[in-house]
Amino acid sequence: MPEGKVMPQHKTTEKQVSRKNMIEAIRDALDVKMAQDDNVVVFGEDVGYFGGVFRATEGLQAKYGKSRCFDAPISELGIIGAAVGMGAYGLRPVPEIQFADYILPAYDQIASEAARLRYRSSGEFIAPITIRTPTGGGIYGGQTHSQSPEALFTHVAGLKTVIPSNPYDAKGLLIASIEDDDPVIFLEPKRLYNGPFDGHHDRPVTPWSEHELGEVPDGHYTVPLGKAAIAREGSDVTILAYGTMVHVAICAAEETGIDAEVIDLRTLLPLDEETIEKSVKKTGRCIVVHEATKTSGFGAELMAIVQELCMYNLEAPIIRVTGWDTPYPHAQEWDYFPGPARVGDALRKVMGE
Amino acid sequence: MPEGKVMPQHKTTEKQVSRKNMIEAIRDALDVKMAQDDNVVVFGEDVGYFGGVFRATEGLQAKYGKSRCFDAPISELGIIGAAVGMGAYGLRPVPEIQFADYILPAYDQIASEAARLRYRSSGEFIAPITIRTPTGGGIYGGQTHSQSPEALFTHVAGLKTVIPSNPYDAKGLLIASIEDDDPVIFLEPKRLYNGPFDGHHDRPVTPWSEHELGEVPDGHYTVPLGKAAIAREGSDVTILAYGTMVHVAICAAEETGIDAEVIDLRTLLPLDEETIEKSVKKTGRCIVVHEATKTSGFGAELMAIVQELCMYNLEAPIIRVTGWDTPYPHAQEWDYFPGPARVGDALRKVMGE
Amino acid sequence: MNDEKPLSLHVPEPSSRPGDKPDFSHISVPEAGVVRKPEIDCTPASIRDLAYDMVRVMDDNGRAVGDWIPDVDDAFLLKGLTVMLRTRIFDERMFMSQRQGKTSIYVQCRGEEAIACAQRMALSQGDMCFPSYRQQGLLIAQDFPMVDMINQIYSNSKDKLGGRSLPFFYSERDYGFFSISGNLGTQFMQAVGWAMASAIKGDTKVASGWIGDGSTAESDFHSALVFASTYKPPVVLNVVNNQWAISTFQGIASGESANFACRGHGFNIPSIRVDGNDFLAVYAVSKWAIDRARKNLGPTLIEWVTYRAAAHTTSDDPTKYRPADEAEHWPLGDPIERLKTHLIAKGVWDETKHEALTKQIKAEVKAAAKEAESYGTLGKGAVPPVSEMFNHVYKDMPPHLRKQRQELGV
Amino acid sequence: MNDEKPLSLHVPEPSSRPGDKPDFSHISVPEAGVVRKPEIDCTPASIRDLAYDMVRVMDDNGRAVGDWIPDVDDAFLLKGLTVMLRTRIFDERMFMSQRQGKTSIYVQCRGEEAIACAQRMALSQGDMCFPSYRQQGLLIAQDFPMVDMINQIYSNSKDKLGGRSLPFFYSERDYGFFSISGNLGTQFMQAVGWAMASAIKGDTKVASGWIGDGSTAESDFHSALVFASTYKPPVVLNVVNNQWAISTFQGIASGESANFACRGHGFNIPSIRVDGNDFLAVYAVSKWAIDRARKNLGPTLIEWVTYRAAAHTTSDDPTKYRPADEAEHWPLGDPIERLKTHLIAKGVWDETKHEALTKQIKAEVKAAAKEAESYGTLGKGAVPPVSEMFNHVYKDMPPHLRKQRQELGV
Ligand SMILES: Cc1ncc(C[n+]2csc(CCOP(=O)(O)OP(=O)(O)O)c2C)c(N)n1
Ligand SMILES: Cc1ncc(C[n+]2csc(CCOP(=O)(O)OP(=O)(O)O)c2C)c(N)n1
Ligand SMILES: [Mg+2]
Ligand SMILES: [Mg+2]
Repeated sequence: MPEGKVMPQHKTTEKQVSRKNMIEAIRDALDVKMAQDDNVVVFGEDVGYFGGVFRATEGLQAKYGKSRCFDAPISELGIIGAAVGMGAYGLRPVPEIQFADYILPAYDQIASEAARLRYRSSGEFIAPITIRTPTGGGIYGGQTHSQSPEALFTHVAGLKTVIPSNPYDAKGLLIASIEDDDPVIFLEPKRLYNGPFDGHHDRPVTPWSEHELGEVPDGHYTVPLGKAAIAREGSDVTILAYGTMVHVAICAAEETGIDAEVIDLRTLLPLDEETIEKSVKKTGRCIVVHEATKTSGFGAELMAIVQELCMYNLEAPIIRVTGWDTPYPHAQEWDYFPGPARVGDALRKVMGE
Repeated sequence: MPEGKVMPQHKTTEKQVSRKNMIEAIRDALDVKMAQDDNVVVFGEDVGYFGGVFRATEGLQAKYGKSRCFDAPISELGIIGAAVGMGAYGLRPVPEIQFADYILPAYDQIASEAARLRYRSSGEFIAPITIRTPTGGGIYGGQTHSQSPEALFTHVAGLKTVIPSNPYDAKGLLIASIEDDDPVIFLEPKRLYNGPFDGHHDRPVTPWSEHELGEVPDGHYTVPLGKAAIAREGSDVTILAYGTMVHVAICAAEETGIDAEVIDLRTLLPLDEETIEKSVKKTGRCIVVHEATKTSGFGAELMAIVQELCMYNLEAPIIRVTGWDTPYPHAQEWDYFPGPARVGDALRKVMGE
Repeated sequence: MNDEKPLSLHVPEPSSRPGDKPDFSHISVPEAGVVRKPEIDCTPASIRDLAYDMVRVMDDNGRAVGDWIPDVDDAFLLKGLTVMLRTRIFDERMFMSQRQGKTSIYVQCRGEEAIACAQRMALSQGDMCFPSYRQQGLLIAQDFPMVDMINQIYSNSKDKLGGRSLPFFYSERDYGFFSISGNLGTQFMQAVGWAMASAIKGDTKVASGWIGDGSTAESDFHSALVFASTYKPPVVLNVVNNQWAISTFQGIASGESANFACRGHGFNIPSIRVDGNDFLAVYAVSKWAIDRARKNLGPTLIEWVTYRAAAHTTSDDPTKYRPADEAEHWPLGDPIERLKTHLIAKGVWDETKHEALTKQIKAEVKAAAKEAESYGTLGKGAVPPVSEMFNHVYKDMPPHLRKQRQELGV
Repeated sequence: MNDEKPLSLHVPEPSSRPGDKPDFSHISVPEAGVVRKPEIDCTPASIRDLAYDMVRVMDDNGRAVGDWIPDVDDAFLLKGLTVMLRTRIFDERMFMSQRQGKTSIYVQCRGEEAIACAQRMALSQGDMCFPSYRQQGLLIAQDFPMVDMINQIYSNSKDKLGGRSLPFFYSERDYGFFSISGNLGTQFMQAVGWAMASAIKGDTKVASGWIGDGSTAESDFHSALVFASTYKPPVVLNVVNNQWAISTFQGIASGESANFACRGHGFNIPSIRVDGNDFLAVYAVSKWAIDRARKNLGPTLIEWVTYRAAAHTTSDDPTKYRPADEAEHWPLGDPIERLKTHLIAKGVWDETKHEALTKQIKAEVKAAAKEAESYGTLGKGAVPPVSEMFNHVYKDMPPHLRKQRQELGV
């Protein structure tokens, strides 16, 4: 991936910095918070002794003991329901749902309970829970290891929804989420765990160790919730993206030579409307990209917002590039996944080329 | 409600016609289908002997026996999971979820199972289920008897989502849904059960018996899925609405004197894009109204679609009038509910008044 | 294989419907005092029979008999009588208030007062209950100010929940009363999570989860048992079997021939079935379970056998689905009457005192209702500000919500 | 109350971890033949002990003993041996294929072959199984064409599921094999629904639901038991306790001291615990439960005690969480070896025949794999058309989806 105009999202501080992939950055965030605050507890399917199927919690049980990091029964409802009770007690639970596809059995405990507990009780009871879960496709995971359910959460008042696109943000956003007093859905694009995947599945992926955003400061820092980042500065068109699609968008910009400004939303709710508005008013054009199915996806909300904020500045209709309105297929994964070719086509179209 | 330009949505046929409220129309649809097809079974919490808390299934157990209409345990998951199994066997289950607010425990069985069974099995197993559930607010039902979860279903490929606004449509759409081979979420705006509620909660509601669309033909007829209706013809602005909001929108048009064309979507997915496009291209302006929370609501999708289809025809930004992004409050119900005043304001705004 | 007879679906039916003579012959009521009281560290396997039996302390003459007689004094029992009576009178008043349009909906717990009141009296300060919507006794047993309850019921200007929540959906952290949810069952699992937190922190606090017979069919009931059996946290798991969900009798949830106590057996959780209309039995078994929990011996499942004597809610008319006089035939009697009989038998109470107490409580309740009314009733008089609707969605109001609030002009 | 000791969280641990000596002393293995065989119309209460015991037919010398000896002939047993062996060899080949990149993921059922194979042989045509992902034996026991299975595993041009589904997620209606879902547990409740449908229609067909030990924690397990106990439909509820979820041992789901069979007790469902590596016991108990179902006597819950001898899937490395040699210490042995020993003891089988059979099956499997390969493998050679992705979302493709397909140009 050409480094061109890709924006550094942090300045190397005086802190010690280590090269980390995204899993290591996430594990580091958990470690930092568990060391700092003994109300932070981590649990979920296979997260204890084994350290999670993606190894995000490896070593935490050995370090913090079995009552702060432990295996849960295979009951997503129970995992989140327990977390709500723990949150009401005063803990800061960080449950893991093994794949975002498996969060639905817990949907009622999330949407009816965690999200509304503060409202119901005037803040007497809160659910300061961070639900970590791997999201998105690109690993031949088929219908049940590939889905992107973010829109199911952005529709629910009381929840925050966060999705990092690189190790630096992953750690900083995760620490910020754990410290947040509201329930946070923390979606981890699993295709990015090892490197900044740009959608070219037939090429080797650059590991994070060779990417600037794989430089992760040691110790405590936060990336604030509700603030987008400009992942690539540009002037022709604004691409609104998050997670894996940030890298696909950057790649499409480089490949088409269209000077797109790529906004990495980072937090979907609350959304950084200011950064979006500024960029679209500057470029006059907008593309929205996500992996989730199109209809009622978060892209619809982004289109609505851009239209509300920038209607008179738009020189062309906004285009959505998304997963198709089908379940996530297995063999046709790369025809489903919105790769740089499809984003490139949209770029050319929105530019009137 | 002035009858002015409100469009009749059906022609009285040669059939016998009875005056029915919406509950009676729904019960009639179930009765017609149960008589016609002994694969149709009806069950849910309190639907058997008692006939449902809204009385939609009253008398059906006595008429068709306990194995075709029966009470279910309070397990929405179980109710829908059973329906999936029954559908796979060859039945046409019509389960009732007592309130749409309580559908979330079944969300996984709906979104991961019913919606994908056909896809997974190449149509070898199907889930021809119609899930009836009362939706929407306006009855002082607070957080748990008022919600409008339609966007959680329109995002799921494989589902159809239907919402009638009057007895005639309710019966015809319900029969069509039961006959449809795909799973249908059939949302019943509970505030409309008795009459065409227009949002003026402080005035008495006209009963359906005095409304033309309370004329319901006896016996079998269908209103096709995927076809919107023009509930009021107009030329100034298009209002996209469904359920209770159809009547609120008509009322706002009459009250403001702005000649709005009110489209009653009737089916949200698949959506009748043709009717929408035609109307917005005619009026050049568009308002989207729903009761559900704003962010990631179905209104976002409608805005996105109108923008995709009609961007160059729009003379003003589309405006959404929706429930606020809060849980549904109890005491502030009428400040939450998007009534004719708020829709009227939006009408004036979109007209540049 | 084609000589098989056709299968048929079994659909359980209650023993009587409107027009029938009430029939509770399926409920066998053992003699009071016959069920043994095990040690709190007994193995679950050693007390399996207790899930099929029924712990009862008061006999038909109001005498306390058997192992389970709790070690409490007369003042304690008089307090129990008082709070049960207050709960009932409060309910009656609020029922009337709903009929008068002062609130949108109300639920009474008539006939079940002993369960919440006695268990609360066995719990300690700091313990946390996760109630369903029918445990107002948990607050009243602590002399919680009734006017505050009514403010919430009336959604008035002094409703501490700002009118956001449904009436009677209290939240009282300092009184160990978790915020009520309208979604059945969810709190049962949360109680287990709270208890796990207490154990994780090396605390000494106990959680108490509550669920109705009908709601045991919900998924949360299962996950609560799974997590409770795995982590053995300090939790009391209460199933209030009041025979009815809404119009659906308990047999639809229990599968008729099973009961709710024995659901614990599959999880190796000690499980006891108790006469829920017997204040002494409720207190004694609650205490036993709470002691177990507090001593790190883990969860207990209790089925309280009782009867929902009133309608399901003010929106319900039970004569549509059960004999109008069913309550009168309920074999376990009325909890207030029974404790009263016991106290009279003990010589510490009499009808005159009882009448005086009733009168006094009625006056208290009336005064509280009047006071609350002066702060407004649903949609009338002083009401919570509209802006309250936007509060407490998040800790800090995010920009989009602020914008919406401004759009509404509040 | 402040003299209490701090509480602590109990977190169950398996008896051994990598580096430890495998320890199965917690699994008590009763003598074969000692557990009685009740009548199929017995009351659940009368056989509660059978949930804590273990039905076993073959003794250590391969002799069949006791009440449960099934009434089957040698040919039947040889068929059983053959299909188990075929299942294992098929698995081994597909494991290799995954390593060679011909598919993305595969799961073996090594060590558990008896359960699916023997139960399928007890079911009738028209009965429907709702499997998890580890019951390939259900197909193989019916001589289902292996090449069709491999086509699906390879997501190739002859994959009848058009490449849409994950590998090994078969759907074979005509073979009584319900479409596999990746979401754990959901099918268990669906099996009950299917059985209810059979009862509603007055049919004679039986459903068989399958779930793993770990997955019993899911909500669907509970609702399946609730609905099964209420409506008493013709369903066999199979829990395959192979000791492990992924890295999580069965004690996290069962709460250590309980087991899965006894979960039925709370529902008054007859429940039996069985040696799942004993082909004769599996067949006999399956038959008993199926007969019950077919005679309208309702559901049966069966816990099959077995061991997952292979990795969880091809993505898993079990040496990270359990002793590498744990399988060798499994006290119930290997199902194929045990049936083989029985047949040899009976004098109808010998090592030479066994070797010949093994060789023959290997050749069959190889031929099937080769043939399937000629139709393509995942992403290589002939693959399903891209347009297949848009098929079967709905019965008829709605306009928006057609538009999307056209946008992709397929
Ligand atoms: C998830 C959910 N489903 C359905 C309802 C509707 N509902 C409210 S109360 C009730 C009956 C509950 O019965 P039970 O658990 O026995 O409690 P009881 O009312 O007898 O105290 C039902 C079905 C609900 N509130 N939540
Ligand atoms: C709802 C859901 N949660 C989590 C998973 C991830 N997962 C797949 S298999 C598995 C373990 C299942 O263990 P068990 O039920 O014992 O079955 P086994 O694999 O042993 O046959 C897990 C956690 C899933 N597929 N679905
Ligand atoms: Mg009840
Ligand atoms: Mg297992």
